[in-house]
Amino acid sequence: MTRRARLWLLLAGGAGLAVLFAAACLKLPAFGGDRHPYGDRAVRASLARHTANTVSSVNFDQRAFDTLGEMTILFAAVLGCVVLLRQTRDEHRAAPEPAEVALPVRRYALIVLPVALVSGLYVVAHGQLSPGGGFQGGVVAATALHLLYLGADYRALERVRPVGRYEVGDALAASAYLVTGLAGLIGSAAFLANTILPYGTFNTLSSGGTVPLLNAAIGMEVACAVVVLLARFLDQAVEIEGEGGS
Amino acid sequence: MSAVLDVLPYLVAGWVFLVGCYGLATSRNLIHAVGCLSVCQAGTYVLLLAVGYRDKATAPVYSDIKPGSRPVVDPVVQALTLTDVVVGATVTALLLALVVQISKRHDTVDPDELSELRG
Amino acid sequence: MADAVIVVALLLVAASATVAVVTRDPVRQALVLAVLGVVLAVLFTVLQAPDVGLSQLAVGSALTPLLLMLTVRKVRRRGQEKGRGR
Amino acid sequence: MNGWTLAATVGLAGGLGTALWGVATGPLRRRVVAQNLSTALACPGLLLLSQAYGRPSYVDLGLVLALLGPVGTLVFARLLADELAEDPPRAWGPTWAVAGLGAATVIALCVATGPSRAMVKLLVIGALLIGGNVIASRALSGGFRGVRRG
Repeated sequence: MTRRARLWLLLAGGAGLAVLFAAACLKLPAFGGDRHPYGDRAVRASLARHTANTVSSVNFDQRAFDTLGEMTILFAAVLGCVVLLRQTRDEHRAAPEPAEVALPVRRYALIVLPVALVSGLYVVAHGQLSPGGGFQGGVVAATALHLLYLGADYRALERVRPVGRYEVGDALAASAYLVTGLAGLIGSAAFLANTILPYGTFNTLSSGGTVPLLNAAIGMEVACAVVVLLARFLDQAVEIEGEGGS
Repeated sequence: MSAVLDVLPYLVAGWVFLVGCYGLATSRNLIHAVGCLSVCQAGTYVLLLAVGYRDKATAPVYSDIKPGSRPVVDPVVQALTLTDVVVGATVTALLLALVVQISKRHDTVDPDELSELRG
Repeated sequence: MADAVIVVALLLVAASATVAVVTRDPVRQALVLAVLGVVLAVLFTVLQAPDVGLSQLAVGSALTPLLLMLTVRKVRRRGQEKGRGR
Repeated sequence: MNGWTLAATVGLAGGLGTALWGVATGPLRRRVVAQNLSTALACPGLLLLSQAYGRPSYVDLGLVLALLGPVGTLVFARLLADELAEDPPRAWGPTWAVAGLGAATVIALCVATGPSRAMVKLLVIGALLIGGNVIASRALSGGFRGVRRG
């Protein structure tokens, strides 16, 4: 198909979609309406189980099975990246050269690295209380680690980041989620049911039954997944060279 | 003002999605196309959150307010969106890995040149 | 009148999404996408979704730009290697 | 509607609008500076919104942005070091102006909060934000000159 024909096809399809979508919007309940039956029920269920952050309660309690699916997508995406970006036979590794980074930038990276790691852990740990959770905190902690690449050089990062262990950590976190789910089957409840642990005192770290456990498992999984992903991309961009390379 | 605001968020979501689709179809560089796909995703986030919003309400997080003291917005759509954001990023990573692979195999990241290669 | 901030955030999102699409160079697009991520986080905050805002900030401010820039670097380096090989 | 909401609306509309304009047009050196300033402007906006909505827990967003925003700029500074070395950005004026705006916002919020743990958190965010953006600006104007490959 020529570019021109493709553009016309796109315009026709886009115009059709735009018209139908606008017509649908006019019939939708107005923005900011007061009727949210699912939301009201989710909030009630969350408060009944002493989880202060109802969004975490929806993710890790009421729709924990759905989150299992999301986690599987994450796992599969990482697996795909690892396979796609592996070193092939016609490529070789060139050792990364040391980099001279301006001193203030280097110092900043070394100071902020621990602060960002602790913030990531804080966001994971308070997932069932204040905004945050495993998904967000895991990304923050994993990004923090890469300040070593930005502030120093790639060799510094490679020293503190044995990729193999993070791959194992990823798999362990995924299985921890499954095991916590299977534990729900004890006591004749359902898979991933939040019945095995006491709900605890409202608005404390140990409240919410299995929510903090699943939250921590997701935090570990996301952090390991992001580290493994970025490791593959960094390897490709910095170390691995094709045959034509020097 | 309020009549406009009743539908504006939905229309913005639709616009963001469509403009992302336009970029995807006309892109001359696969990395740019992946960026456009993440713009499309942003449209879905806006739509989901707009559906769950409630006037004069606050976030359904009770770490610093008393339950029942203020109306809250819908937590279900927020839970859907927040997992989507992180999973979307890893899917972006997978697509970028494919782009790297394509550039290795075919020495180009222009989708038009790629289809010429095949034909 | 509290709706004004929602309207502002929505218009910023629409504008930055449009700019991100019409910026054809992947490096410059990555810069616009980083700004789009921040603007989206602001929109999510005014829509009272701080959890989603955090998610967007964590992903959009550093992770996505890093992935995009590393891919650009890899693709460009291959181009240079090929150029030298010939 | 209160003063905090008004300040946040005006700041976000003006600040992010300008940053978007800067990142959409002009040479690369202007775009990277605009990207850096967009995080430096959005963070005070998020803190103001937290105060406007009366929700101290929203401050976490400001914390994460103050930490990761400069990291994002460092990514660009590092991976675009070659391009930026040819045409280095000179933007200390806007950088310090935005840093001053951030400091003023944090101080105003601290006064409104009063001495407490929340105030300590605000001060930490302010320090991270201003330090981070000044360092990111430094990194853009030649902080990675010694980086050739890797």
